[in-house]
Amino acid sequence: MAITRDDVLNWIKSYAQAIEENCEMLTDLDREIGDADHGANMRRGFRAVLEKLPSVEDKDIGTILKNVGMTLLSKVGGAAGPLYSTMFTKAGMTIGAKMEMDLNDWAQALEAGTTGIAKLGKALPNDKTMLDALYPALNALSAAMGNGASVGEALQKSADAAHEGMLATIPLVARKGRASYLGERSAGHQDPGATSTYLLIKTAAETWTDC
Amino acid sequence: MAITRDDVLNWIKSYAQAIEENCEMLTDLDREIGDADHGANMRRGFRAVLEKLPSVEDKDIGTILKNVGMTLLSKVGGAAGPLYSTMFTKAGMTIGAKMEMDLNDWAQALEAGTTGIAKLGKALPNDKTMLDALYPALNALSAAMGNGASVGEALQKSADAAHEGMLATIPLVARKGRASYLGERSAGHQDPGATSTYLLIKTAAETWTDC
Amino acid sequence: MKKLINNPEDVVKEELKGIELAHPDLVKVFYDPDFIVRADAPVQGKVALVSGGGSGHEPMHGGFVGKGMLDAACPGAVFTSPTPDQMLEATKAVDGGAGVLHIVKNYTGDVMNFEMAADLARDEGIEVESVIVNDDVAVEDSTWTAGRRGVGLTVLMEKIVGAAAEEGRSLKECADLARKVNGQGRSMGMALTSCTVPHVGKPSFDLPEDEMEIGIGIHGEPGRHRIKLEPADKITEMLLEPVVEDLPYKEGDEVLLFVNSMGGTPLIELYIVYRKAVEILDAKGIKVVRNLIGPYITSLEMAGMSITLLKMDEDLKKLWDAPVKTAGMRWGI
Amino acid sequence: MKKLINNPEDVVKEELKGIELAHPDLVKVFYDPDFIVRADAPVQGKVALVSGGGSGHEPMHGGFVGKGMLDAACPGAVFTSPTPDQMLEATKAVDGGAGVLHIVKNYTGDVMNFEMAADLARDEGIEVESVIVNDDVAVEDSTWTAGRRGVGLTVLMEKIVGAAAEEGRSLKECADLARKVNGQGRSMGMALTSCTVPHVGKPSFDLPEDEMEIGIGIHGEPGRHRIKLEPADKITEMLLEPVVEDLPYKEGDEVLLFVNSMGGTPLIELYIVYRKAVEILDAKGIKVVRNLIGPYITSLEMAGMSITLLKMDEDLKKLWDAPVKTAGMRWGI
Ligand SMILES: Nc1ncnc2c1ncn2[C@@H]1O[C@H](COP(=O)(O)OP(=O)(O)O)[C@@H](O)[C@H]1O
Ligand SMILES: Nc1ncnc2c1ncn2[C@@H]1O[C@H](COP(=O)(O)OP(=O)(O)O)[C@@H](O)[C@H]1O
Ligand SMILES: [Mg+2]
Ligand SMILES: [Mg+2]
Ligand SMILES: [Mg+2]
Ligand SMILES: [Mg+2]
Repeated sequence: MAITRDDVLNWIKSYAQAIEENCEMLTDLDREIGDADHGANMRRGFRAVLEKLPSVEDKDIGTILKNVGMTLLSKVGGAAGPLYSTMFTKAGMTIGAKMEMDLNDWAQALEAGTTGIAKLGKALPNDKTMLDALYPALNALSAAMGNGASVGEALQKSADAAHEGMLATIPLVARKGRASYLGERSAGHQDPGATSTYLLIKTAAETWTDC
Repeated sequence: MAITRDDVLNWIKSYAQAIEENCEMLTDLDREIGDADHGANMRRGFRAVLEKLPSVEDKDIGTILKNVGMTLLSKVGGAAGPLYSTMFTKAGMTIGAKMEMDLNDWAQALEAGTTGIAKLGKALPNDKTMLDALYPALNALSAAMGNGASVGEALQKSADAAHEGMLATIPLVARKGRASYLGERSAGHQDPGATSTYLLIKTAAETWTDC
Repeated sequence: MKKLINNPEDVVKEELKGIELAHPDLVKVFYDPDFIVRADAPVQGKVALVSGGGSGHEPMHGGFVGKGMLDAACPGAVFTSPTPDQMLEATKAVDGGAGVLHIVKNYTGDVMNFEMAADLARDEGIEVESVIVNDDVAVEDSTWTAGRRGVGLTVLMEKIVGAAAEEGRSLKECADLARKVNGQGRSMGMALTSCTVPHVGKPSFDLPEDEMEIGIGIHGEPGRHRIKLEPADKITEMLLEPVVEDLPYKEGDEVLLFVNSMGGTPLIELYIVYRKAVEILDAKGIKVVRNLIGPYITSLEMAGMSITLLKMDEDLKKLWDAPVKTAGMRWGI
Repeated sequence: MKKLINNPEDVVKEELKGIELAHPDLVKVFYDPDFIVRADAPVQGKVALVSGGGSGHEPMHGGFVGKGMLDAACPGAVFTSPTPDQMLEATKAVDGGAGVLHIVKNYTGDVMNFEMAADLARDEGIEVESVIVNDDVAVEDSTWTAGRRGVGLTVLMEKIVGAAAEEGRSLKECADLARKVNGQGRSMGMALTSCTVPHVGKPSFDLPEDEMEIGIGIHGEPGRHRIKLEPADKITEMLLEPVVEDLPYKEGDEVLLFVNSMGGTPLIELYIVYRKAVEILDAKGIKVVRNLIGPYITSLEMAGMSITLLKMDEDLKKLWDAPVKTAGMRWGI
């Protein structure tokens, strides 16, 4: 019933791969309402993370996640860099020096990461940002945990909610980030950051389904 | 049997109109092997000539032609400017202060103009220039005159020869003017200057057919 | 994609190498993290100016490093804000003991990354002030949104505050001056064509042959609206009127008029626009006392232009005229 | 056609008006016939430099009028040589009693029109010398043809000879210096895209998305051959090798390396090319001692670039470094 350090490493690697596979799609979304670099930014960041991992994979989960955060900070740039960096750093700080964690740890980590993003980016729900995937994921996760769902089930609910949240960004008029410059023209397009965030929650659910 | 001053004025006006009508075609030819301005250059020049004409139309033929030449010199620019200017100026100087001319005068004027162009441009036959329309026109004209052809007939022969000369520029590799920079790539394209020159000879033949 | 590049991933590194080889008299270039500092940095006792942003806006910012302008520039990936480590190292490399001013264009990424860098630098004992440039009137100004973008005014701010720093003004004076410039400057831009980010390989937006984008930024983002092509005079009016009304600039005002190419628009067209802009301002009694015309803050090869007005006074005129020696802007030395 | 223009027929006049409004401190603009002279012309006792050519190459030549460079420039219609009356009036306006040097790019039209103008000016008692620039190695040099085009080297010649004239050298010395520069300079250019002449309204040539033209001039003419796109490093090699071989430039030579944008190619790409060019020259033992990088002699909005080498010596270096104050090139003042 525990998510081990190796599970966490596998999740990061599988997210890195999801980014490779969806790089063009993410950039295309950013082409529509941004500056056509979100996929490339995330890919640059997670390629660096993959290079970094071997040097920290014998460390605890908190240290690993904080190292991911630091790597993203110095490799990604743009809005996504500090935001994703904060997500991983705060999550790592929350989990701390553990070699394995339970669903509760994960929920707290995710919440800390989400709060970190909200503080740094000063965005509110429905501003058409990655938060619009994160908040639903968090809520669904704690609801499922309250209902006594299994780890796999709870993570799946959380991923489903992130997916819905991501799709729900489509009609929104952006108020934060680069898409906000488009005003009304930003409506009708899916937010790239919400999309990469959905992938993050989804790969966690897939990787940890049997934990 | 005489070409009057009014005939000369009509020829100039009809050439100006031919330039208007063929402006795009001439520019297109120049697009292929030059810098896409021959039609525009000639049009700018002959629009200015049409504005100039009223002030000299009560003068003799030589004066009128020299004025055309001066106007072209200050309005056309490029290679065509000095060359066409020389053509009209030399022709005007040759005809002199006459109020009407015969075919012989015209032949001498055309020869003087052609020689002027050859001297200024230092081009030889088959260099793929306006000379390749002019020399045949001149030769055909004097041949027809030697055979006792009528004014209309002789001018028509001269126009036909200019037409052939113009077409004969197509396979040539340019050695003078801008087309020469293309080297072998200039072959297969009709010379724009030879084309505007053909129109000059042709409008003369058409305008003076009954003189 | 038609570009004079090699591997799209290497564009920024190879550009930096070119700058390093071309201008050893003006700058030093550092790699990993990437940043450019003036050749004589740190200048002891002088406030240092650091700016930066995504690449693709050349000559900004790297071309503005040198005497009388920036002390350091941090280039990000194309159209992507640089990272805090670049900014931190640049800040440390140019600090001459009088403090460092960060000039930050108002983009979420730039602001967050520079904020982090400033925190880290302060943590290392360096006095840092930050100024945000947000001059783009095409974007509504509101506390609920990301706010206005920093565009053309950035160039003018870097020149003017650079001169002030050179003159020996304090960090606070430089920051106040920068805020004053920001308060008195406004811009708006338009695009005739899109641009292509190298690693993307296709245009950032598709624009039909008879349409243009009005109210664009400098990152190949689409603009506020898309309309049919108009003659240059009409376009000039469409950009200049909202700029004038926003501050507003008033009869009797003296201004610097900056007509900027987005990269692909040649000088011949900029002068046509400049001519019309002066005509419009003249009619309003606004006097153009200084100008800048050319590609200074670009979006790769995008065709289009932006117009910036900056209200001038004696101090700003003096600082504008002060000597500057950079690859992208040079006079007086 | 996507351009910031009004009526295509008015492009040059409106551009001139823009230049007149923008740079009253540098130049005076005359109309009908059109020409631009430096604000303090005629400079008594100084040899005057006059150049000119079709418009569409901005900043050349109008942007090079001013102290230390040209005394006058005659702009023709876009890509069309100006006319003798312009050149004559310009020559008269700048003659300061020490004679006038005509700098003429080797195009049939330019040469003929300038020849006529020189004759007319001499007829009015002005001493005139003419120098032909023909540096384009893409064209075979032969007495049977129009010969090589004058391209990038023109900019360098105008700067260097302008400095010599400012220094007080005689007409003969200036003309000899110009011929020396012409003898020591070579160029070659390429295009990624065509350009569109305003009154034509469509591109001068059609170039598929995966092809480029090698050996182009500056008038939107197609080049010597058309080939598939290559990386920047390879293209740089393809232009630089024939340039080096032509003079030839040899080990130990000191050169000025000029990487020029045809208008639509942004600075970021020029630096990538510059970097490779230096690498190639380094490997040959040819030392780059001066450089110029940017859009100085353009073909409207064409994407592409040209590379020019000029063999330098102490005199040329000194003249290159001498102060210049024009809209398009400025340093030292
Ligand atoms: N203030 C913000 N708060 C939260 N997320 C944001 C904010 N601004 C932007 N984002 C997210 O960042 C994404 C864009 O990231 P990216 O394209 O990499 O950076 P940039 O916008 O700097 O080019 C957006 O799609 C959005 O989800
Ligand atoms: N040396 C020359 N002698 C005779 N005719 C020439 C010469 N050079 C060019 N031409 C003619 O000029 C024509 C081009 O004229 P135009 O396009 O108006 O000038 P430019 O070549 O300067 O753009 C060519 O098609 C050719 O017929
Ligand atoms: Mg983006
Ligand atoms: Mg032509
Ligand atoms: Mg970005
Ligand atoms: Mg021409």
